[in-house]
Amino acid sequence: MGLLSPAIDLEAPKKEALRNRFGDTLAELGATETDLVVLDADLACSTQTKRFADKFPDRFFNQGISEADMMCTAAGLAAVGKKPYVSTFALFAAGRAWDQVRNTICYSNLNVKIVPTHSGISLGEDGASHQSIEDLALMRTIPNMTVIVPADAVETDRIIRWSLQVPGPMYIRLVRTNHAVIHPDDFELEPYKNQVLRQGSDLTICATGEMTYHALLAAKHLSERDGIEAEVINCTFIKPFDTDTLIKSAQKTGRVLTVESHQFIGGLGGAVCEELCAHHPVPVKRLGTQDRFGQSGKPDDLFKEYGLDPDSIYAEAKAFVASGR
Amino acid sequence: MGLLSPAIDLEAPKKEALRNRFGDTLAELGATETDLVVLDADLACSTQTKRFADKFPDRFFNQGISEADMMCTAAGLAAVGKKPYVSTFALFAAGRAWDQVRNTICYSNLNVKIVPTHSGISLGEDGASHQSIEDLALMRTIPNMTVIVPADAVETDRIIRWSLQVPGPMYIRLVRTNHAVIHPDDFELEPYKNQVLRQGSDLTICATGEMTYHALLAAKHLSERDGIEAEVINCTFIKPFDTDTLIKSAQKTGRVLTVESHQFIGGLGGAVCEELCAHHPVPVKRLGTQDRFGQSGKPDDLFKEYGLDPDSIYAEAKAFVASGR
Amino acid sequence: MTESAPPADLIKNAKALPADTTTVDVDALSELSRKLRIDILDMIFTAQSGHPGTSLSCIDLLVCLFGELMQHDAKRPDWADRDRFVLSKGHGAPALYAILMHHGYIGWEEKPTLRQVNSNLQGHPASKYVDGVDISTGSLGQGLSAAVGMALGLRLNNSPAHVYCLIGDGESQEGQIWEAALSAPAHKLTNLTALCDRNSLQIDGNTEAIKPLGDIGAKFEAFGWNVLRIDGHDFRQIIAAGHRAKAWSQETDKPTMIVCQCTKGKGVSFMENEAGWHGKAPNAEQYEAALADLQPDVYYQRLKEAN
Amino acid sequence: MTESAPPADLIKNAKALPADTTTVDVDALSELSRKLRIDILDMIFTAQSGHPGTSLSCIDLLVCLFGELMQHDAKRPDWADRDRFVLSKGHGAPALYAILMHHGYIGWEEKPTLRQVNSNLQGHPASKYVDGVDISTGSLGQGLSAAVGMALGLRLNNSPAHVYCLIGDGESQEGQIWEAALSAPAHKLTNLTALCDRNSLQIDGNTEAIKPLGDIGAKFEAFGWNVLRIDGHDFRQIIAAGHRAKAWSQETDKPTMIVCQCTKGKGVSFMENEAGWHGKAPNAEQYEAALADLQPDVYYQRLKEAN
Ligand SMILES: Cc1ncc(C[n+]2csc(CCOP(=O)(O)OP(=O)(O)O)c2C)c(N)n1
Ligand SMILES: Cc1ncc(C[n+]2csc(CCOP(=O)(O)OP(=O)(O)O)c2C)c(N)n1
Ligand SMILES: [Mg+2]
Ligand SMILES: [Mg+2]
Repeated sequence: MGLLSPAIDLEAPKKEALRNRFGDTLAELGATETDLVVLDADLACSTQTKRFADKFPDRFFNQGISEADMMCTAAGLAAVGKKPYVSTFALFAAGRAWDQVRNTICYSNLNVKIVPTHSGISLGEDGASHQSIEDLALMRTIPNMTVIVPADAVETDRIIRWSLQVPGPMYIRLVRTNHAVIHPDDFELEPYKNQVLRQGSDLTICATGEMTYHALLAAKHLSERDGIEAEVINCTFIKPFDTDTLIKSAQKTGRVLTVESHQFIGGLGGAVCEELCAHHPVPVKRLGTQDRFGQSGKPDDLFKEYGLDPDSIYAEAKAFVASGR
Repeated sequence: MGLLSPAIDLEAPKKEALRNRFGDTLAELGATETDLVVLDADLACSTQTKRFADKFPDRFFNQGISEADMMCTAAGLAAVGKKPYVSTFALFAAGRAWDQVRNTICYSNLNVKIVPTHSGISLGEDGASHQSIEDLALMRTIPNMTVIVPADAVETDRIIRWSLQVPGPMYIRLVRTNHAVIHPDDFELEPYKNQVLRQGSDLTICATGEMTYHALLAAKHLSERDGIEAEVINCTFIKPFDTDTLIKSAQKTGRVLTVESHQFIGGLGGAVCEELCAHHPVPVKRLGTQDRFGQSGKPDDLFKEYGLDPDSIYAEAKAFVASGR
Repeated sequence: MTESAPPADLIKNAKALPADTTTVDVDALSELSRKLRIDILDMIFTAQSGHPGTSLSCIDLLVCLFGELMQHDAKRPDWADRDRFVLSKGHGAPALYAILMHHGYIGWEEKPTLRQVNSNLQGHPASKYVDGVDISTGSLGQGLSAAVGMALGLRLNNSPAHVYCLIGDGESQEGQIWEAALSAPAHKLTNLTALCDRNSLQIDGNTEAIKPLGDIGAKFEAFGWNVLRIDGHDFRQIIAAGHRAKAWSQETDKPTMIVCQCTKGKGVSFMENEAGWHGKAPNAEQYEAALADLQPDVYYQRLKEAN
Repeated sequence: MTESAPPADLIKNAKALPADTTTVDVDALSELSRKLRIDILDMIFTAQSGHPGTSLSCIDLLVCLFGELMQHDAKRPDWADRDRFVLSKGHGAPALYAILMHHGYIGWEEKPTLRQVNSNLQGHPASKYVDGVDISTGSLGQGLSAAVGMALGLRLNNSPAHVYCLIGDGESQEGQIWEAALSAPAHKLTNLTALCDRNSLQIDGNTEAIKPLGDIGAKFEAFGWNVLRIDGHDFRQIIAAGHRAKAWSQETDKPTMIVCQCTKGKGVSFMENEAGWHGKAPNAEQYEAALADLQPDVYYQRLKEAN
């Protein structure tokens, strides 16, 4: 078993939508886990909770366009022993219903799993009003909340299965796009451990979600073109953050580049800086939306526009190493 | 004109509630600024917007217990040229209405000033459900948002007056308590500049809001008892953060202690770590609620319980310096 | 404690209430309410903090719920089929703690700890601290949705348990109440009874002066609920409405809302209908005056017995 | 384009509509609507992304608002006393852009840029990019509150301007709609007219199957609004209702809601009443079929003229 798929061709990887796998895994788990219930807010066809709904209509609740209500309804279901999974777009889960997630779910420490899809700018054409670039910051700061970002469909599957066994609130952030599968089929999740997917000594790239694949590709180019060896950490566990893996890497490389489809304030970059300053301060460059809202566009166009495509990451990493910081 | 009141007796300072001054200043400004309108959500007696309401009932809108509606109503008022100031408890402003603040106010970049009172744990007896310990993280991550935390009643007054002249959304965080006045009566605000209230070379204490006074007292004791000289920065401007002042101080002292009545994730501590890692990485210790919800209690009891009283800050600072990090 | 008939127009659905509540021992309930009112004041006075108005407003409802209407057992807080209660207007915590103490969920020794550091008696009910509190509340508007979730879950579990939820009238200005109000009938919940403490006051004054709610019952009717309207201080009506609500829900496949006309501060003359007593603790003098209103002899008698 | 009389029971307040809309040039409006429907499809087809169903559902309303009911002037977007329009259901952006292009707020050359990087024609209307959009929308449920704020502000300014706000029916499941619904009558707003696109569909299907809204008008009535019910594709009714709403609000000191019975996907046979066409762009074949429905001769004629 490896962490990175040995079969992967980074230049032309196999692709799969995380949300499709999410829907399939839920639908599979529903057969044996009879306490599993699923809620959505009129986005079941987008989030793919529909795949569960079609098989288990009695255990699926479409709460309509009422995200606040949905979160508290999930809390009530959890309070009587059910295991609710809640989905909608990330902005409406983390943002529209923030107080409900905080006060009713997290403060009561209820077993509600929030699995929003369509996070970050790769949501694409719907534009800024729908692109959640703040949810990691929003969820990370709430006590009792666990925050997780799978990097591909395989990891999504493992995270969902594992989460069903772990009581308490979790926020599991998915994206809309068909996205590179980087993990092998036999990937085994090590909970609370962020995976070093590539070894390197010149800089550490901490990436999360979709950005992990972009970082891997950038790292490949750095090595091939410039002989720069980047260590790439797939930051699945944002909270609690896997301090050890980060610090070991930072001790080796002396600098960290963070990459997230999220504001460069308060999310992965924030977590990394907090950890480093607490344990081993080194220079950090944070890539993300630089205090700008998202906008409409095709995901790949947006990645370029916001400097989150593999080429931009490559260029930033190269400049960072060259700066000697 | 100095920054710190020369008359101040740090052991027994004069006290004044920030929210009272807020209400008075608004009521005063209302006379000349006829576009000034004020909104509240059934907490006018607590937030002291009542002082404005009593003088200008036509320009005061009590939206009832409907924070989401209140925020968007304010946005609408701003869109037709009014200058709305919106108040309620911080948790309900930043948390309950997060999506409204984000999508309707900040995305439209509207001139709405959000001035919540009762932030942090000094809200006291109402307990965790009312104590906003995440609002700095929530507001800091939104593009277009300016985040400000006055340290006392005098600074509150200056900030409110200044904010009226500056278009765009702002979040100005106040507290419930009667709190030490540290600034002189003739204090002049330098916008976007965090004030070095005490010079020192052994460590930098970045404090914000109520915690600035606690930090000053701790610094006094560090000096008197242990000969440790702490530089104290009053972090009024959380976003945009005053990078220069922080970096200059960190270059001098080599270590930073952050103190906030807020989660130790994503707030002031987060901002400081992000800035330092970007410009001058040094060890940081972050004081705040250590991933714990607040609880009921008298403010002073809670400060002790959560390690945010002057004595705890003193002890943490001393240990930090002693650790040699 | 008024036992006179409520104004006729109040009980629009009076005919829907069963006539026979003759077995109800109104005197005993009334006496219990009076004692619990004193407990409420004791707690708030000791803490010098808390919400007397709302607690006095709803205590008669809680006495009937926990004493007559709900199936529950303090010795088995984990009993899967116990009826559930959600205090959506969480600032009524002192009333909830008083009834939970009476029923043995909370020890009397905890009474003086309300709102103190590290007490179980948080300013607003917190599930991690108190048995009988399944969902933490305090941020208004969220409890009714949680109650809907409980009712959905219990129905999935084929449990006979019934869910009760008490909301405030001011609280009904929160949009989420109307999300839940649409949701409960959508799910055809028959195991959910909501109560609204219609005391016509919120913090800043009269609800009708701030953001008028008018006929709240009509609003719930328009959202698809059965609605009963009662005097929230008349024990016979409360109990009859509670029974009738369950039956009516069964008959109609709809949840039922009981709009309870209440008096904020009920029982303490100078607190009644005074918005100023929403979130203020009495000082020593006011506390004595309040006890006088509530017949201090009983109070001192009980104190004596306790020692 | 149906011009037949609407079902009698639909217009509960039909008598409240003025009879005389004889001056309305229904043919011209109808023709404009048809052109704008084509523009909507052009934009969405070019972008291969966007929301056809809702745009086709409400374009007749926008044609009447911008063409007949509202006082506005594209040359003076900063005119303080212009009437305001808030598209609370922001995913109807293509319809809004179509009418704004027609009235000169947006240049035709921008038409192909919908939803492309760095376009002004964002997926949801964004105030920083487009004149005539005063408030960005897209997150459902927020626009009505913003419209209330505008109306309050304009009243303070003694402006004669009137505020119109269009919400979706599914959108009305958001609690904030009901917060605003309580708020507008509380403020006795007479310079606010809301419209609800009652097409009975939301994303996942029929509103009545997901979270039933039933008689939305009755809900707004219970919340204190005047309510008119019309056929949202009948130009005479729309315009009459718009005029009547303003007058009725003046008479009653209440805001008025016009519930518009609409057909999602209206005008394109295979999109009508199909939830599947909520947020999907037609492929080339479907696009041609849609144009055929909308009389392509007109379309190609205009294309020719443009060159
Ligand atoms: C979301 C939210 N906003 C504001 C508050 C502050 N608050 C506490 S009680 C209250 C008034 C409640 O009035 P009502 O629901 O009528 O209850 P009553 O006290 O009259 O029983 C308010 C505004 C809160 N707790 N939660
Ligand atoms: C707060 C929020 N939740 C969810 C969505 C996703 N969404 C966009 S349109 C839509 C359905 C809207 O239905 P309706 O209001 O009936 O409008 P229609 O398309 O039928 O005109 C949903 C759920 C959103 N934009 N905002
Ligand atoms: Mg009340
Ligand atoms: Mg619809």
